[in-house]
Amino acid sequence: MEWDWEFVRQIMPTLIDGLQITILATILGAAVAAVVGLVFAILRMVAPAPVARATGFAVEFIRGTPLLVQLYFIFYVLPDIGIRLPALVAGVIGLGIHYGTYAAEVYRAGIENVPRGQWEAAKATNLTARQTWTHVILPQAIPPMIPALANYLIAMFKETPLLSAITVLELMNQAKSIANSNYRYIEPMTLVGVFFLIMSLISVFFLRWLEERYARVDER
Amino acid sequence: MIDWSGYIGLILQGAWVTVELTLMGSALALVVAFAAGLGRLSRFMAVRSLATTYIEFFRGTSIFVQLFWAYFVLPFAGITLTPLQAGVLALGLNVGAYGAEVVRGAVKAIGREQREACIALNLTRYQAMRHIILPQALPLMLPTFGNNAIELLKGTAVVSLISLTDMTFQAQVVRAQTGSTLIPFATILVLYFVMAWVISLGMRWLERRAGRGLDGVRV
Amino acid sequence: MSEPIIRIDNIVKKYGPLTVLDKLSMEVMPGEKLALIGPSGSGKTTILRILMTLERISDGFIEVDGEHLYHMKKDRQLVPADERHLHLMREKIGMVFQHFNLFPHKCVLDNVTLAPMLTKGMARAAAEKRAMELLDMVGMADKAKSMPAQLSGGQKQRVAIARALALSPKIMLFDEVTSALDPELVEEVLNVMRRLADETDMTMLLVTHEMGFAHDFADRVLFFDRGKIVEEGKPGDIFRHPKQERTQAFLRKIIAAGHRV
Amino acid sequence: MSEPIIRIDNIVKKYGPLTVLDKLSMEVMPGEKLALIGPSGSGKTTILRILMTLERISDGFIEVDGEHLYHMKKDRQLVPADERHLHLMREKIGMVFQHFNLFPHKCVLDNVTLAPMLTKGMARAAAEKRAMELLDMVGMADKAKSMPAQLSGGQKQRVAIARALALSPKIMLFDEVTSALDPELVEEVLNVMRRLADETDMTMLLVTHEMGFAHDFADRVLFFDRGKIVEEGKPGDIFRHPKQERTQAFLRKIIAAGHRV
Amino acid sequence: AAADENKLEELKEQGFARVAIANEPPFTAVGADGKVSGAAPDVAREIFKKLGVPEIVASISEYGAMIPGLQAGRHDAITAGLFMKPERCAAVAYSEPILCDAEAFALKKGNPLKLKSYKDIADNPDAKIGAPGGGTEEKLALEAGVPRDRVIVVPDGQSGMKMLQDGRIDVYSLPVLSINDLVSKANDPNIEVVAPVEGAPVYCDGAAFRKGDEALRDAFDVELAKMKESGEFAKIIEPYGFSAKAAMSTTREKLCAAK
Ligand SMILES: Nc1ncnc2c1ncn2[C@@H]1O[C@H](COP(=O)(O)OP(=O)(O)OP(=O)(O)O)[C@@H](O)[C@H]1O
Ligand SMILES: Nc1ncnc2c1ncn2[C@@H]1O[C@H](COP(=O)(O)OP(=O)(O)OP(=O)(O)O)[C@@H](O)[C@H]1O
Ligand SMILES: [Mg+2]
Ligand SMILES: [Mg+2]
Repeated sequence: MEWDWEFVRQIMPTLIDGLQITILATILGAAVAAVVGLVFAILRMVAPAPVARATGFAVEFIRGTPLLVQLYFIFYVLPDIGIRLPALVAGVIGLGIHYGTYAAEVYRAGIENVPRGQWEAAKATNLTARQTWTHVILPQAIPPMIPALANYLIAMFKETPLLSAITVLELMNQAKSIANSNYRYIEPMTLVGVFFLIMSLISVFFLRWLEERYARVDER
Repeated sequence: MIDWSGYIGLILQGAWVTVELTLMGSALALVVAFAAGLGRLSRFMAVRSLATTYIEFFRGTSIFVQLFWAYFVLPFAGITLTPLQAGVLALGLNVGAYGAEVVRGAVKAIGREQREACIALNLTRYQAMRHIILPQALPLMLPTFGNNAIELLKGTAVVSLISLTDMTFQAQVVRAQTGSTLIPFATILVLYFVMAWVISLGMRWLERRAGRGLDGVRV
Repeated sequence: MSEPIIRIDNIVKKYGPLTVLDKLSMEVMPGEKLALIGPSGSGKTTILRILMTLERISDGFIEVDGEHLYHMKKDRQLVPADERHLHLMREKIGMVFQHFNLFPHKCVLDNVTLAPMLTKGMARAAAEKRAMELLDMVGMADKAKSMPAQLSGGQKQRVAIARALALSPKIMLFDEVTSALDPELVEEVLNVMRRLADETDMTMLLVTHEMGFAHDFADRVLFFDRGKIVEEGKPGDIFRHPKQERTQAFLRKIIAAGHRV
Repeated sequence: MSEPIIRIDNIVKKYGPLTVLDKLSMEVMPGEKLALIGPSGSGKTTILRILMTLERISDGFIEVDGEHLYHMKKDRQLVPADERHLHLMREKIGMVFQHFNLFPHKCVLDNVTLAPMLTKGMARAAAEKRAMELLDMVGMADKAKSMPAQLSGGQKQRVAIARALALSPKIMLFDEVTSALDPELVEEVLNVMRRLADETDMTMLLVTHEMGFAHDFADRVLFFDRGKIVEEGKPGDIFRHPKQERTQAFLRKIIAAGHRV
Repeated sequence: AAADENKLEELKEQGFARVAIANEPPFTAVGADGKVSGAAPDVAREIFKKLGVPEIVASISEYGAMIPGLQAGRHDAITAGLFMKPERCAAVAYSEPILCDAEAFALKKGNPLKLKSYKDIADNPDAKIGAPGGGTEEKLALEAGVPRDRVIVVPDGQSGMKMLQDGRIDVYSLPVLSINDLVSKANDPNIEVVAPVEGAPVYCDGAAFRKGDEALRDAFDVELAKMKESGEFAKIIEPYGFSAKAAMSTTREKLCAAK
């Protein structure tokens, strides 16, 4: 089986349609994950013990089970209890909740990495709890989180092909559908790989930049 | 009415495939993680670039693409793998690329000071790596390796897309035969979670063993 | 001077099974300059941290400026202090740390103005004016716009002192403020502290291993060992004629290690 | 003693645009005890690190024990040394670090026996016998089975000294070996070093801020400033009657900071 | 492709043939014990037995992945109800026809959108059709002019029924017998079947072999013809609801030539 450039030219527009859906799902999923992660992190750090423990268990459960199965669950089981989500929405929610558990860890680590001396200095200068958070802790905790969060964004991007299992016509699904109707896997699959590789190489540079930009302020 | 015991049997068969994939994939991942992670720290430019290319390529493309490649495209290059081999290969190389960065990070984290002490004691690079750096780096790697193994376990669900009869796939089969969606999926969710939980228990046990005597103190 | 500004009454501090301070009592008069010395682990830092309310005590009472620190009156009873009470009490006390603990994301000036603006509601202009005076006093006015990362250890510590002074506390606590510094940078910080001791009537508590400085600086020296005050007195007496065996042993070691007394 | 054991000839060391050592030359005779003093950043550590081959030089030559350190002969020409040559040269030199750099995953005894067994192929029994003698000398024989994390700083440093001695180097380098220690622990390390200086004829180079100790220990003192040797001489001369302005200023600062000379 | 005359010998030696199936009763099915059945594999199993290959090993695959899998050497044959069509005939070597069926719709009781043909779906901008990816129905819908975004690729029959019940799609299209099987399993009074779909041809499948394995295909055909003759063929497929007569009244040649 030979590589066929003519075929490549022919399928490109369809693949680009798929890429757009992929990117849309990634962005929406990231937004959901950022919020869900914050909720998880806050519940785990400050909620009363039973709630915190339940949240901890939920987070562990979600992190310990495959996103694919979770997507099936959201898409095919939830309608039984009256929740019928459009495929893309179900996908975005699935991605968001799954990656929200990762974001929660990043938030927590970022906050815990602010040295104890900073909390103590805030106390010694008599700042209130709120002032300590807003003026001392968060401004130091957030910048180092950004590269880690961006890392998960990229990971999520690479997991969007899972949405094809719940009928979202993203890049992978378009490629499969092309492959299916033309009986050729080489070109569409390779192109999908190339798309992913290009996007990740771009994001590697973007990440490096982020890491430099938000490098830890190395003074205590 | 529905032969549930038979279907549970089917899911358990799938669970075994999932376990096999996870174990073999992890073994492969471990080997390539060390090879590529240390390769990236090599003195030789060629080795470094090779390792870097491998890592960036496998981290950059999606596991799905890698699976489909291993399954549908490699045969045209004359390499025909069974679905299980293709699954192990793709999962192992994919997770191995992430593991390589863990190895590299841990080795580098055993700071300059330890490496300088090795030079001052006239150890060769190999001796320093073998006796000083790796024994200290290993405990640092373990927690992330544990996470990677769980990621790999979750990744096995994807092989159902290349019709490997893993747990997720068998759940689909059961669903098609019985018309019930909730029961097979709820069952495998619990099974996956139990497997992930076993992995983290095992890793914690290893960490305790490896960390013995170190007490988390860097000198 | 009549009433002590700090009265520590039989306090106990435990970490789990470890008793760090054991029924300790002491008093400090307003304006007094006190040096706390003693071997490592004897509880010197712990006392300062308790006064700064960074740690709670396990038992006993502390009064600062006539008010209970860890207790407050409610319905004529003494109950454990709540966060509001602690907040009020902290106004009276400032602390300088061994590792500076400057806010790394704020420039020198902002480090000094932050707390007055937030806790006292000072206007920015007023806060900055006062901050510049303080920075001038510690010799750091020209670095007002620098970030902490750009400063040497001695410079950082002088900024930290200015930051603590900006809240005009009645009591200042200094915990080994020079021991994280390169030897040549020590002097610039000590000079600032000497001026402070001479020119203000703030009450000061100082933990240090610099015996020479403790000697010049303090009105009174307390020698700690294992959570107790073993000996106290005028610097001249303690350093030249220590009475207790443990004090003598400690000073001998320190002198042998090359520190001047 | 006729030939110098170390001959440093016009070496230059740069980090990017920064010239840290600027055409520096010096010689050390076998058995000599040398103290390197000078302000922070003057290049003292850099010299030791270059001798230990932890850093390469940018220009110049170094001979150790009659052989080039960073060059080797090949086809009658001097070419840059390869890893094998450096390996051979390192046998002559040992180093003790400011932060001990013990191997935290090995017990005290294994820290000391590791290198002799690996680099000299010593049998375990012989290596352990010698290690116990050395540990005994530094007063750490009873802790042979302890892990480094269980030791105090002073104890760690004494183990580090034993570890370096186990390879029987001709030259020992000490970089501020007491400055990471609590003041009371300094003396136990200095005592070990005094014995070492008295009892062996090893060549020793010592970087220190402990002027008192440098005075007692050294046959010769070199005063560094900005990558150059500004003044050198007998300890008594340098410390009592420094000739150079910069040396005087430095000593004045150090003394003011409470260090004994 | 270089002809591989020895393919059959190879299979005999290895003792089994690897076939791709779809898990779409009654064409193909997997029992609770994991045993493969359904009309297509049952026929293939018999024929391979007669050819001296005692077993078939089935792997379940998406329709679209079957031909690439065959080309990549992952399967020795496809026995899945993959209907013969000219493009497919160009890609693989089909046997003579085995299972024939017309197309059907499953839709909500009373057919609220009045859909009787793929054209009707194309004309109604609200109608969404579900079909297996890479299957005949997807193609028919696209060819009738249904825009891509109204043709939902459904991974399997059960998902299709579920999506229909949940109102995510308005029509689910499969061959008549498959739809009947699904609907009877779902046992849902709110679902009805339209069969056959107006204007859609009757299709027949055959066992599909790799181009180059024509020798194997021909041997297969010989045994198939014998079975058709003896009535054994009808005995296997008719219990599943297929008509042996339909398969015997047409030929590969006709089906591959049909527009
Ligand atoms: N958070 C803590 N948890 C447990 N033990 C603690 C804690 N903080 C201090 N300690 C213990 O309390 C004792 C007193 O400590 P402290 O820091 O007050 O001593 P110090 O006199 O300041 O010593 P140094 O001169 O070394 O600073 C020590 O034994 C120390 O190990
Ligand atoms: N790896 C490096 N990269 C860049 N500059 C360096 C590096 N190591 C040392 N320097 C610079 O070289 C100069 C000399 O450093 P060196 O450590 O030799 O000084 P030192 O005399 O030992 O000072 P100290 O008393 O503080 O230990 C300093 O200006 C230092 O900043
Ligand atoms: Mg202390
Ligand atoms: Mg130095």
